[in-house]
Amino acid sequence: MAAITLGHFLTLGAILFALSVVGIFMNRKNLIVLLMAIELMLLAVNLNFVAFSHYLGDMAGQVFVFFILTVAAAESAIGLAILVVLFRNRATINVDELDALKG
Amino acid sequence: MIDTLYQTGAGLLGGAWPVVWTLIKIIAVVAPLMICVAYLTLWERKAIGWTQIRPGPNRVGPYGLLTPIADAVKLIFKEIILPSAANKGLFFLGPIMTIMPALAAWAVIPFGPEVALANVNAGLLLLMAITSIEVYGVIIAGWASNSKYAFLGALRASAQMVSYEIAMGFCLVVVLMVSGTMNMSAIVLQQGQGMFADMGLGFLSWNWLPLLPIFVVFFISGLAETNRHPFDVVEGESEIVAGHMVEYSGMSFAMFFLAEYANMILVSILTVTLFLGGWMSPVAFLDFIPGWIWLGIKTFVVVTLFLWVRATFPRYRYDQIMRLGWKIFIPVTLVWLVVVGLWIQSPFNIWQ
Amino acid sequence: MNLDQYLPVILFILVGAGVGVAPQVLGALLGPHRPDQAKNSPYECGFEAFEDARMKFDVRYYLVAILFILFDLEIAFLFPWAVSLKEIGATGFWAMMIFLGILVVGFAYEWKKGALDWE
Amino acid sequence: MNTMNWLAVYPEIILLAMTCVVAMVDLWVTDPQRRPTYWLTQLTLAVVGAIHLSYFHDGLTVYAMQGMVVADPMGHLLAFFACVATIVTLVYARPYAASREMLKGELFTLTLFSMLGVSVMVSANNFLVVYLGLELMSLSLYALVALRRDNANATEAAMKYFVLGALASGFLLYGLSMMYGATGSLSIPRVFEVISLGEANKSVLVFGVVFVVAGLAFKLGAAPFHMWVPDVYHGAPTATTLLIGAAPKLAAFAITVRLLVEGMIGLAVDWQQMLIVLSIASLLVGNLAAIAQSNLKRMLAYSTIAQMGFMLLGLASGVVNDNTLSAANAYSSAMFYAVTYVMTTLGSFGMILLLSRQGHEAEEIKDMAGLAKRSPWYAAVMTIFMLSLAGIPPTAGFYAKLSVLQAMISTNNPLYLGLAIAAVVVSLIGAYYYLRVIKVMFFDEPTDHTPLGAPTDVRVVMSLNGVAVLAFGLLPGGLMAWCAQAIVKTLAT
Amino acid sequence: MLLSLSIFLPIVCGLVLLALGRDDQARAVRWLALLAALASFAVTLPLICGFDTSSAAMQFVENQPWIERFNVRYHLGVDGISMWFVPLTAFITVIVVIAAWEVIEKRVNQYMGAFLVLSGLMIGVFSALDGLLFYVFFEATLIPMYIIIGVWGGPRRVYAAFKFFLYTLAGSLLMLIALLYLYFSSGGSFDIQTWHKLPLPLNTQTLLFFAFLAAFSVKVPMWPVHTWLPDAHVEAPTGGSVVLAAIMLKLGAYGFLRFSLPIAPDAAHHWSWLIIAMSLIGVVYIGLVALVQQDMKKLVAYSSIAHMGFVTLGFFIFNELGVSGGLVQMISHGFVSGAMFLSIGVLYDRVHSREIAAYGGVVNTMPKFAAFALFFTMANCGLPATAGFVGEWMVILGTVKYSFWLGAIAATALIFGAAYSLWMYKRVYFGPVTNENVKSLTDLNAREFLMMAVLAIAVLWMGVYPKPFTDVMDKSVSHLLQHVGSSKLPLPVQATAPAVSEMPAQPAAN
Repeated sequence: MAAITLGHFLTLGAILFALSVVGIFMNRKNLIVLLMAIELMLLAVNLNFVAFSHYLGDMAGQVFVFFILTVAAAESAIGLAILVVLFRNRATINVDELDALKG
Repeated sequence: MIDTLYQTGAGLLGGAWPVVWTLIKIIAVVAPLMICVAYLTLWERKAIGWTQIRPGPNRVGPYGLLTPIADAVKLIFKEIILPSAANKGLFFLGPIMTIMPALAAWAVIPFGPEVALANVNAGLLLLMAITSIEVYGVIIAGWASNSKYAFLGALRASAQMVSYEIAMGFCLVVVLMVSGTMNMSAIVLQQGQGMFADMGLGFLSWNWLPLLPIFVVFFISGLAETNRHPFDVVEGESEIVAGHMVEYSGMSFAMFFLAEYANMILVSILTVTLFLGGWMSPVAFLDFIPGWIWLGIKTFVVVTLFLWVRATFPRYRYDQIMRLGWKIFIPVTLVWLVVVGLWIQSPFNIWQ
Repeated sequence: MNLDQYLPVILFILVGAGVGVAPQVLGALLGPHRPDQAKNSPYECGFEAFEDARMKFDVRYYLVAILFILFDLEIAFLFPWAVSLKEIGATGFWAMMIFLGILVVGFAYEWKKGALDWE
Repeated sequence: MNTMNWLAVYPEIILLAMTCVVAMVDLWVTDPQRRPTYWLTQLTLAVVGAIHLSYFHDGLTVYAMQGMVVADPMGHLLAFFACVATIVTLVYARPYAASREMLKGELFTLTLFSMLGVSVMVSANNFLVVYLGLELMSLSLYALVALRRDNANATEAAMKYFVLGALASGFLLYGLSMMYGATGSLSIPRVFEVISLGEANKSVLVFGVVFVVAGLAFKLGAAPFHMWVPDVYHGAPTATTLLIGAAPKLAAFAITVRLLVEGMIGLAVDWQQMLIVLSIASLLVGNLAAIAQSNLKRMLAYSTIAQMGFMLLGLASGVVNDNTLSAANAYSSAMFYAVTYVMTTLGSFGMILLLSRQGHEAEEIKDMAGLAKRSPWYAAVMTIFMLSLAGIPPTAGFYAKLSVLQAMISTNNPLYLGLAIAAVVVSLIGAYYYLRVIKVMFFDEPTDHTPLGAPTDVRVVMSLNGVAVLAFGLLPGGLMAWCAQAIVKTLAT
Repeated sequence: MLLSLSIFLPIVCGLVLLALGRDDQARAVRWLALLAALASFAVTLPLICGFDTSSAAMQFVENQPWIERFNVRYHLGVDGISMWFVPLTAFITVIVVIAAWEVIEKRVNQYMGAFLVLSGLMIGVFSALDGLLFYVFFEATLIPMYIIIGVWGGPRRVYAAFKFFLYTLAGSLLMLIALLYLYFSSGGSFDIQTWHKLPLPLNTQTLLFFAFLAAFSVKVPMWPVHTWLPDAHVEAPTGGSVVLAAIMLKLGAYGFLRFSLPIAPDAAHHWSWLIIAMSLIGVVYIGLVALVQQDMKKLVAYSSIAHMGFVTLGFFIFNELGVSGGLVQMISHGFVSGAMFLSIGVLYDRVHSREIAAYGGVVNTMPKFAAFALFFTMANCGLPATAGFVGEWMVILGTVKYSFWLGAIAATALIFGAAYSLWMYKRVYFGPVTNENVKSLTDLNAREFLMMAVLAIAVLWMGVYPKPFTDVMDKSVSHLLQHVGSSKLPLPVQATAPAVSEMPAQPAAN
């Protein structure tokens, strides 16, 4: 197998991260996609941590990943909950239609 | 003999050989499994028939032994109906996502000491990961069908499955606590140690006894996970016909059917591996019988237990199912988890 | 990292998918193909389908999903702890007991709030 | 570093235990006013605050939980102020919440959890702890914003807050992962060491710092990462707005110091530039946009952006020409700024709460009309808050601005001198819209002549709050000395 | 203690009134306010008696630590330059309270309270010897004034109040930067007298000079940043206008003497042409503008700007006559402009119009009042034997000494002053009674007569016997000029920087 270096992991992480940021900012349709983009972002970070952790031979990074995973789950739980109440109030989860708050 | 085969193959194909060799081994697992599944359906109908004092299928072949073959042939030639407004790709994907994990999970099941396709260290974790994918198949099928029954059925099924997955997860944690490893083979081997095993009464050293509540919870959760009776509201004919599979026909439907039975066998063999000593013989003087036979016997017993339960119990109501999962199993497992934890900390620790 | 052991797993996943694909293809090829409107309409006990099947559904399913995520992650934490329980000794044990204690508080909260009731 | 030192984290332990107790107790409380829950919450906060204060006076720096946590004077002082801020918030929020079906156990539990998050953040000594504290706080706040489930604005605000908050966490984490990769450690002191030894890969470090700063800027609500602030402040129930606007700002300040100063002071040149850009942008955006607002909450939200910009200027003037002599001065000025800001913002949002009645949200600036005739005392108190935000003596806000400007000027660097001038010029714009509120209160005719009614505790606390802002304006010395002491001792270790 | 008392007695009384007073007790509130104002004035009288005219040093000094972290001190004291403004402020406050007696009917306690607080704050500005303390008082005066204009003002009061506040704030924020810079370069001190001794390079001095200029020129106000003043005056209630003209404008002029000149003397010399130019333009151009005003209050407001132009002119010609003249002009303008606005107030209270055209022939219906008004108008255009004459004359003499042509221009400005003042007087008071308003006017009542009389006595006294005022100033002014005359540029030979080394060190990091 061709050697996979740290750089490869980091590049992949960066691409995923960029994708998620683009997903958050360009997405004009569906809030669920937004939540997914957020998850993707955290996964990109996790990839970074695991890669670094492996190449540094230091477990702390992987422990961090563990915590990020948990927090990400809690985050998506809250995100979904908010989404549900939002849908009940607005009957839409279209990002473009969330414009009641303008000043 | 196998060694010779391996050597020859390695010489012939070089680098690609390990892959081919693994494929051969996989087929060696899958093919019998498929046969088992096929005949499990027959066994189920027979067993239930006998419970209800009737003969069961007996027309095709001697004692109805060709019934599964006939079923298969029939299903192959059935039309696969694609309902209008269904998502074509997802409709096709649903069955695949259902059958795939049911099969892939077998990769880490140990059939004997050192006899597993992949003797990975995180075996149990992998198993949990793969079987969790099962839910996707259900959801995708329900969504893709564009039918209310399918949709509701899928929701019910997935809610039920994830609920019991938690109880199941806690059970696995308790098993891990006492075994100290996630490697399936090691979990089995660990059960062969202990006071009773030294006395030749290995079956008393297996996990089922000290972890009895967990064993019970695990088995019942297994029933619920596979949507078997008495937890089969998913396909409760009287309410929502066949649940997420209602729009499927022909081979697509067969895939769900296959998956359900494959899962049943999988859960059974898992129960055996985790609680009933895997391939080990229950008592020392029967050690001469090969491990895979023991494994087969035990799995058969547990599977039959599934059928027995089906034949015996009436169906649960959905709210009862959820209550059982959340309000009884989770507390029970939690308490037992703490008890076992304390037990391990105490001087009476039997899992050194 | 010994990844070699995972080769069978990947292959098995592929084979599993293959087992899913092949019969369906086979069925599609061998079976008849005579669709009509009644046959293709979604099954609704003989009635015409009168609204979108992907309808709104009970919020309790969301609740179950959310609870599942949380509990499943607790289990994810318990896994490594359980494996190494014998090495980490009393400190590790009690640390997890605190964790579980908080978990139980949350569980009791959900219970009392009725999040676990289906009715 | 390698001990548990339970004593040092007693406040957090008590807070956690009591949060669980409150959550449990509330399940059996039938009183619609939630008195037992409320008083238990307040008691907890008071006790925790008192412990923090006494620890602060001990002035010790203790590493606890095997170096994951550092209990130092800065942390204790900020945690103390956060406790006080939360107590005050709850006092203000209770009548409001009661009339809007928000007075549930969750309000208190989540508040305590967010307070726990703040408490963890301010004493974090490890990236992991920073992150956990941050998320604990943020997640509680997301839920708090959505506490009024039937209110469309609140839920929309919650969604926006959630998405952008999560984005911020993502940025911060990405940056932290880079820092981890470059330095090989998650421990802040170790990161500091590696950076100052020059062993780390500079480009990776700088790359990481960019993301860390961006993440922090999101959390602080500094432009151009401010877009959530107005919507969230506006949409959230005012009681929650208060919770978002008060203690979390202290926490955000704390992690900024922990990460940037304690961990990455070696890269100060890089992050200071970013902070300067952020602060200028915040000052401009915040002040200019605030002028156009007719909604008081929105206006205060934009003003928050501007205020944070000003605070960042203090943080940005610590290290100039590789000289860290003025660091303590600069950071303590920023801390003082944060503290006084919180004190003032509590009062100003508290006043909105006070004005709101059953079924009527007094959020518009015009709702303040003629307050001086309806309730002269509250008008006077609100005037003090507005003047403090505008930085007019003799209010606490003036000294906050003063100390930041002082820190900038004492760098003796033309750039910073120019910045200081720019800052005061922009804050002049700020004075305009704060004055407008005073104008509305004093010069306009009220539409409703009834004096404001409020429970005694709210009246007392509101008055104390106003008097405090004024008193710290007349005698700011003590508070300044505390902040200086905290920062000096913290940086000394 | 005396100074503290003069500052805080009115402030405390004002706050008490604010806190306790209600509209249904307006009568009690008025009497209390008057009592407070009189007491505050009484407290300042010992300053006049006890002041040692033979010394240029600060007197009645109080010096306590205030904010230790920044080494800010509660440092008060007066010298010859500032001494007179303390009693003047207290005196004007008494007048204002009396003037408002029946006129203000709504929120009396707030009105009275605001003026009392304002009075204390202004005294604070004049007696602060600590830079930050000065700034705090200087800024704090904005708040009550803002409220006074905004609440009790005319139709465009909101606009005027904002303009007043923001203009002044804009200038003073730059001053804040300058103060902080001085704090830094003096090694951590806010003491004004320490700053006086601080050697500074020319470009620094220039920057500081302009920063202070920004603050003080707005406050004075000098052309071209004077535009807030007419608006503020026109919209403010009578009392507000009186205080604004009589005292607040002096804060700026006083600032020049306390900060600009002694701290940046070289820059002051270097840029004096600019100030002189601005002052002269102010005097001449504003004089012309005043001529065309239709509104009495606006006219007097412009005349105030012109008069303050004399003050700044006097300061920046750097001779004793000019500076003392400027100071005397400040005091006399305090009385005269106050009286002018009060006169307008008397008319406005009766007719509710300030348009010159709305009057005519007032002398027929209000002979006593017309006599007072004539006297004050004369004082306003600098008739000998009135207060207005002394200061203007001294400044013009000083200017002539400095440069004949400048003096000539300044002198012509006097003619404009006479022109617009007298023309206005003619249009308002003389001639036949042209309309109903004027016909129904009633002459001064006892309260108004009292105010007018007191002010008239003061104006007359200052015009006839200005010696007590100039005596007090002499030493301080000559000391100041001596100080300003010597360069503060740090010379390489003169390596000693006396003050710096003794200063407490900057709080150091780590």
